[in-house]
Amino acid sequence: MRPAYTPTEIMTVAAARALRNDDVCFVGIGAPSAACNLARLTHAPGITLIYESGTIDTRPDVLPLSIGDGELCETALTTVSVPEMFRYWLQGGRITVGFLGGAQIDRFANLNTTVVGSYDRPKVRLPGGGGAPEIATNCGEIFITMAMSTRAFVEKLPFITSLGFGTGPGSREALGVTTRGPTRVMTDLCVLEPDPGTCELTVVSLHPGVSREKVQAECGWKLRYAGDLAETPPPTADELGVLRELQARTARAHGSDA
Amino acid sequence: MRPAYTPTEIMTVAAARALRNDDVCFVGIGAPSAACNLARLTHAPGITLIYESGTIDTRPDVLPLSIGDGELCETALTTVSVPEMFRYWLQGGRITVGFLGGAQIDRFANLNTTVVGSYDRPKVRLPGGGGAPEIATNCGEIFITMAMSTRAFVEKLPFITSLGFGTGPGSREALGVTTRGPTRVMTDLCVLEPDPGTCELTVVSLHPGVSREKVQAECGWKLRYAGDLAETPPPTADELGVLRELQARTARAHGSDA
Amino acid sequence: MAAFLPLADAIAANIGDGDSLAMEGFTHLIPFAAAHELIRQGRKRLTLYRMTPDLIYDQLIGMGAAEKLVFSWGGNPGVGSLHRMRDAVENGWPAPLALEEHSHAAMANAYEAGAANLPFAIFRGYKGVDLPKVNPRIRSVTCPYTGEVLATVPAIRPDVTVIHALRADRAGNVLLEGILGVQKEAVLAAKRSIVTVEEVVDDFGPRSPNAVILPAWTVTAIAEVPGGAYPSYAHGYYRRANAFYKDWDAIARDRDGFLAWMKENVLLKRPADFAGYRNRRAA
Amino acid sequence: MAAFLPLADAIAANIGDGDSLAMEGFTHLIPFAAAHELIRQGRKRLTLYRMTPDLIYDQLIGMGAAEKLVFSWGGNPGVGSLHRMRDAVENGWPAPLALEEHSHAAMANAYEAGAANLPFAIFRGYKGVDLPKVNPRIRSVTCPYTGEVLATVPAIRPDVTVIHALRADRAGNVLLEGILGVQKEAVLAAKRSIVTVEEVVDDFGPRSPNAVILPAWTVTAIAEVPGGAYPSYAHGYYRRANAFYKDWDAIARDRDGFLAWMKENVLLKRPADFAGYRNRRAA
Repeated sequence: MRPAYTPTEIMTVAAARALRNDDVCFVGIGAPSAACNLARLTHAPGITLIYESGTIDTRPDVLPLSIGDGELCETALTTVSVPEMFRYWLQGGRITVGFLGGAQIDRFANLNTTVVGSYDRPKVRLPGGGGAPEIATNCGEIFITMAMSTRAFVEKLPFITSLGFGTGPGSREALGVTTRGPTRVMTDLCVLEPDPGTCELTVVSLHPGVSREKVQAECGWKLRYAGDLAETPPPTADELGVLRELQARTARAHGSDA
Repeated sequence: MRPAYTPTEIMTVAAARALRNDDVCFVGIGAPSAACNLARLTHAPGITLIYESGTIDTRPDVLPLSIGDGELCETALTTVSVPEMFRYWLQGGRITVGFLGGAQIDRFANLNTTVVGSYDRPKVRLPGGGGAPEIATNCGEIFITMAMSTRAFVEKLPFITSLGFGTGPGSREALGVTTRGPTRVMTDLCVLEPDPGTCELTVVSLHPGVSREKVQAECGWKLRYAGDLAETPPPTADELGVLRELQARTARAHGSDA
Repeated sequence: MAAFLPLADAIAANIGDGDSLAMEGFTHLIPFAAAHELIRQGRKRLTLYRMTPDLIYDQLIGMGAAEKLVFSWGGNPGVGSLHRMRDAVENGWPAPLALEEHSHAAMANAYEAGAANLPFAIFRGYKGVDLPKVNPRIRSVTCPYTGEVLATVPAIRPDVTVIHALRADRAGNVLLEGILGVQKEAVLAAKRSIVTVEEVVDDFGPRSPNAVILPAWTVTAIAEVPGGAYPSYAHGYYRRANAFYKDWDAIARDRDGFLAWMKENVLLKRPADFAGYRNRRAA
Repeated sequence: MAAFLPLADAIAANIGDGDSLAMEGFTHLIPFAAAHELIRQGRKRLTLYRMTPDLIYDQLIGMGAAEKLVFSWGGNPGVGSLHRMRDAVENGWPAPLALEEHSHAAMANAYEAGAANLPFAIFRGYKGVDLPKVNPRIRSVTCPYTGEVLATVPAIRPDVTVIHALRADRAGNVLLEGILGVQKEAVLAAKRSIVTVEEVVDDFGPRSPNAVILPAWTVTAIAEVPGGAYPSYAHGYYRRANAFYKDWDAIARDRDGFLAWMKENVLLKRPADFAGYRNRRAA
């Protein structure tokens, strides 16, 4: 039987649930934006959403395609310049949760969005870091959303664009970084968290109907599982309804604009 | 016979005449403010006046008592924060003329507004530098207005608050300062300019009815005079009329406010 | 998240003896009501930060609340000296006052660095002057690209910043408008912050999309104190009482006259009294 | 003092082959009309600065105008890759493209330092990442107070900055509103600047006292080009053509299709044609 929701939907819902009403969240485009706004429209109406374009406490009715759509500014408490956003707000240490995704991730939640192959002779030139290098170290903690595949979850990154736990315990501290780093990775198949002892990403819950074999087949390193491995609670009808309505509004808006 | 104008009036008029229509002027309070607005209301209607409170291109109807009176903001093109004013506008090198005054000045137009006596055990604690240290080196050139007296025009300053020509030729260059520094000192008795060769303040014009003896009597160092010593043209009826009307408006405004 | 409190409670809960305190407002929006409450509560040994310690700090210093002043220009703008500050510095009355002196550019950059969570700021300043000889906090770094030596100042990170703003909305967001000074930076640089406002409104309503707003979660406490910036002013509410700034010169000139004035106008008053001041004629 | 010129004249007078050029606009107010005119005039060997080289630089790079790109994120926001940029970097078509890569925080600080006439900026960044290993322009300084090592980036000081703004008044003052990006800093950091605007008005009229305005004497040339930011948007004038950004992925995917599109929509067009684009339905 087909599931009542897609893998992307449960990934987004799992990410939304991780957000708290009093979080100040630095939002990236795509799945993070969907998750943050789903949280705002469900259990976390008071959440403060900040986009790197400078919009503070924004409440978009439709999901932005870029991090600077007009909708974000029109519904924001205020909008500051980009230098101020990075200086006073991100570096200022006022962001409790930063959302990141990437082309590739390793077992210590370091991310690559720069190149595949060598930097000087890249096989694939990716967009680059953008805000990620400083988001990864200046936010209180980091949530990551990525769909699993052996091309994305790799044994070794060709390039480290943003820091997770480096080479393991103590790496962040050795660099003078005082923030927590990645505390949760929401994928289309499972949720992973860093092991308290080793910092290695460990599966803490499998989405309904997903087997360990299925998850391992999409991961480039030998996965470890939490002792109390759980099953991710499926999206509720309310969560799915709000998310799909949001996506539908967005599709109508973006589809009708040329 | 009594003069048709006061010494302060000719000092202010002489300062106003030195300003050009295309100047961007960083205005201090008191005589500089009167001079800058007199210039704006007479021969330099296009002059851009900036006060360190952040008001850009302001056109006050009455003279401000402080550098942050509401009048300055209400009549400005826009008002920026004080950090921006000092970073983007003053340090940014966008100011053509900075106006300074002080409690004491030496022959090389260095100024003291910090202490009389020793710094740790001051005989008189003066207000301090405020914007002066950076105004003196970041503006294209500096105009100074001060009434002459042997207490103000001294052989040696107890404290250098802002830089003129230091110890003479080459001092500014040695410090990596590329701006011109003080190019004119307008007093109640005469106008002085730095000698092109020695950088020493030299009397270039005496106000009408003022003798060399009178000027020397109010100056703590042996004054030199320009070869082509001129007489300062007296204020015109128009200049005096505009200045006095401005002062009268200001007195009415400030007198009636408690 | 900003808590709406009576001013006395906001001060008592957030400012203790020995704290470092920035009360900012660049001629506009100077938080006099908060300073008077601080004096009534008898706070002592404060380290006071302010670019322009004018009447507000002359009053705090004269009442013996401060042990150190970090500043860049200490005068009564357009009038003359701060007699209480001078008496403390020159004669140690009512108590000695340690000075840490900078330039405006340095202080503005130091607040900016504090707001940006940096340990210091760089700027092009102090060329050929004596202040670096008497202030060891003024140092330098060398540009790793050009070799130019630039002046540095440590970031200002006060325990508490107190400002006066125009309006807060019911959610606790704070709106600043007009001459902004360094207030936004001072609040963002501080561990705790108290904001007095002219009024609390349901909603800010139509405004510039780039309005200068401090979100509620960046402010510790908000107290509604109409007229709380008098004798300075609040853009769109009341004008600067320039005549009072002139009168202050005589009031503060001698110790007894000052103490008598403070007793009558501060010790025996309450924050609510400021609402009356703003109705006085002002230019 | 800002000169009002036709866009073609403003570009011809201020931008030459080999110049360093910043065309900014953070998703909002991207100066597409100016970029198209630059392409029509056949400028070559440009060093292009931009935090987010999206479609506007994909077009310049694909037409061979650039020899170097200084950037922090090179993609089609929410859509995917910039195929022309990738083709230049991966295959050297139509010409090799040198890259100088930074983070957003670094670029934003570099523009800010340029506007402040500083040679470099300090920030807390690049911890534990590989970019400093491949970009020798990323260096560090040590805090003279705390000993903390902070990252540095050289100030951006382009020969020319080009931006699109909402309005200019007859005096040549320029108003920005909404998402501000780094445009004000980029203009103040540049030797020369060109601003295209939606409209020229007699007077800005009632506005915030803290409106974001570039005074006429900070701008070199102003050209009135309604719709000049299409397919990005202008706050209060027209919305972002998100569908076009999605369409671009197919347009730019292969070289012939790209060249055909550029010929029809850029080489054979004029600045005035942008006035029509903004009337298209847009979200």
